[in-house]
Amino acid sequence: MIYVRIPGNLRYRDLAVRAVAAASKLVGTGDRHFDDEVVSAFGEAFNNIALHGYRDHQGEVEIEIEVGADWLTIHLRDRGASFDVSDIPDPDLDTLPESGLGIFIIRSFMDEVSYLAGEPNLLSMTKRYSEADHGGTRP
Amino acid sequence: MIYVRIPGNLRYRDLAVRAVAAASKLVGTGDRHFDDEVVSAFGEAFNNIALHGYRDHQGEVEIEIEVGADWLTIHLRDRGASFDVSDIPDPDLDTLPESGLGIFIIRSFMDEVSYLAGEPNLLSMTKRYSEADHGGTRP
Amino acid sequence: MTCTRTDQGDKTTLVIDGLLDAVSTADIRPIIDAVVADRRNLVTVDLASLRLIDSSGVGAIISLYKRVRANGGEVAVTGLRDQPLAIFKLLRLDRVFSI
Amino acid sequence: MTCTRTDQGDKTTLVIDGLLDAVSTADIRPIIDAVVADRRNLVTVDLASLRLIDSSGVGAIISLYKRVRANGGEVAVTGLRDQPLAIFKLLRLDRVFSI
Ligand SMILES: Nc1ncnc2c1ncn2[C@@H]1O[C@H](COP(=O)(O)OP(=O)(O)O)[C@@H](O)[C@H]1O
Ligand SMILES: Nc1ncnc2c1ncn2[C@@H]1O[C@H](COP(=O)(O)OP(=O)(O)O)[C@@H](O)[C@H]1O
Repeated sequence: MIYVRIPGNLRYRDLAVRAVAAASKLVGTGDRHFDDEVVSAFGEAFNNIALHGYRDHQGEVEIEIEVGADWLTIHLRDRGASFDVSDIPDPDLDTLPESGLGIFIIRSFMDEVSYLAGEPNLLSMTKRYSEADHGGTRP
Repeated sequence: MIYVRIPGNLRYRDLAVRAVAAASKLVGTGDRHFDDEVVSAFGEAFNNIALHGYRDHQGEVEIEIEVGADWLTIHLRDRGASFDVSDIPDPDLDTLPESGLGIFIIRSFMDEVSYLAGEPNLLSMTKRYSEADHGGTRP
Repeated sequence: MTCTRTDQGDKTTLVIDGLLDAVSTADIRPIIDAVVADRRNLVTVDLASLRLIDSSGVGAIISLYKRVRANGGEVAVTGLRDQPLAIFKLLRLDRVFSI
Repeated sequence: MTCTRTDQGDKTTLVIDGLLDAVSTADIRPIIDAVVADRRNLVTVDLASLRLIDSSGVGAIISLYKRVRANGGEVAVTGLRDQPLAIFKLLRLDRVFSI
């Protein structure tokens, strides 16, 4: 198990993203796309905590990563503002929205996403690798 | 404060080194040499825990990084075999030794190094940046 | 991230490299504002050296696109690969920009 | 890390790129053993694309050097920069290998 605790601040985004990228490589898929999608989803989740969750006060983010034989789960915990992830509709891509794309990226690139508001809030996301699937889910 | 906990296993070396490299950039010296030396020293310390400290049993490494305005301190905690860092002599470089270089690299590249055997063992190392110094200490 | 603007005749090229994320996107906003204010109408955004983009970076490029189009101009995006390409495809921007 | 061996006449070049650390050094040991066993006596180690080295990687290169020398040969290291250069300088290996 990999555990990282850092301030929930964009200054620490690069560190967190690099740790997640290295963790994703440990899954050992050898598939750049898998790693890219994990990193993309995580980056959006971290942005959201820094920009929305901790808009009004500072706090920490706890990142827990479980690396499986062909899957990876990331748990993000924060003590900022809560929201309801199921309230967030998918964007209408035809209107070329300039924001509101983060949750969509997370949902699209991860196989399972759950959110539990609380102290702390807990966002969990899992991505599974399957070579067969993968050809099909490539955007 | 940055806190990372991972298995004390070489598989996790890359993740740890990347986190430390990103933390070193947060010091904001803009000096690649500073970052290279921090990463070099940390890599040796992590190797030693994985290869010597946890030779006989598995365990975790806790990495705590404090980022200052012009300094960085890394604390490494492990629950493996202890040793006495002050017992380790500098290598005789003229004999071209093939091992026994790790502690020397740590001592050379960091400004302060201390080791406290215990449960956990604690290796602390600090590097300070000063532009004036720096020209002189460049190897 | 570095963003380099080059004007040649009617054409403007923005080369953006490195990491275009919630931190660095703030730095390209003034460059985008200037391109729009100067009414540059043939804009190419070269992302061949872009390593990583997030939704804020994409938002900035969409904003550039909409504003240049409102001036009667065109924006093309070139060189996309790896993670940035995956994001552009997911958001179906490959159909918008002649990639 | 990848290590590529090229033989040309008397000369052997090893190009090592990426990360030469306690993990990957194990992978170059057999290549080094083969170079020594084949009594290749003019060896160049090209480290221009090496990003990071640690003391185990340095140990492997010193071992290559000592064994080729014992066979009456020579080892040169080329292309060192950044972190690997800092390590080679610290360990005063810049005087050993004609860098
Ligand atoms: N971690 C979070 N804490 C609080 N609110 C959040 C969080 N993540 C997302 N939100 C809410 O969900 C909305 C949609 O998020 P997202 O799809 O990432 O787009 P954007 O961040 O561009 O608005 C945000 O505007 C915000 O109101
Ligand atoms: N974390 C550690 N736990 C236990 N012993 C250690 C640790 N670090 C170093 N040592 C001891 O100190 C010695 C010197 O370490 P070092 O200079 O890194 O060279 P090397 O690892 O090549 O032997 C090691 O051989 C080992 O006996």
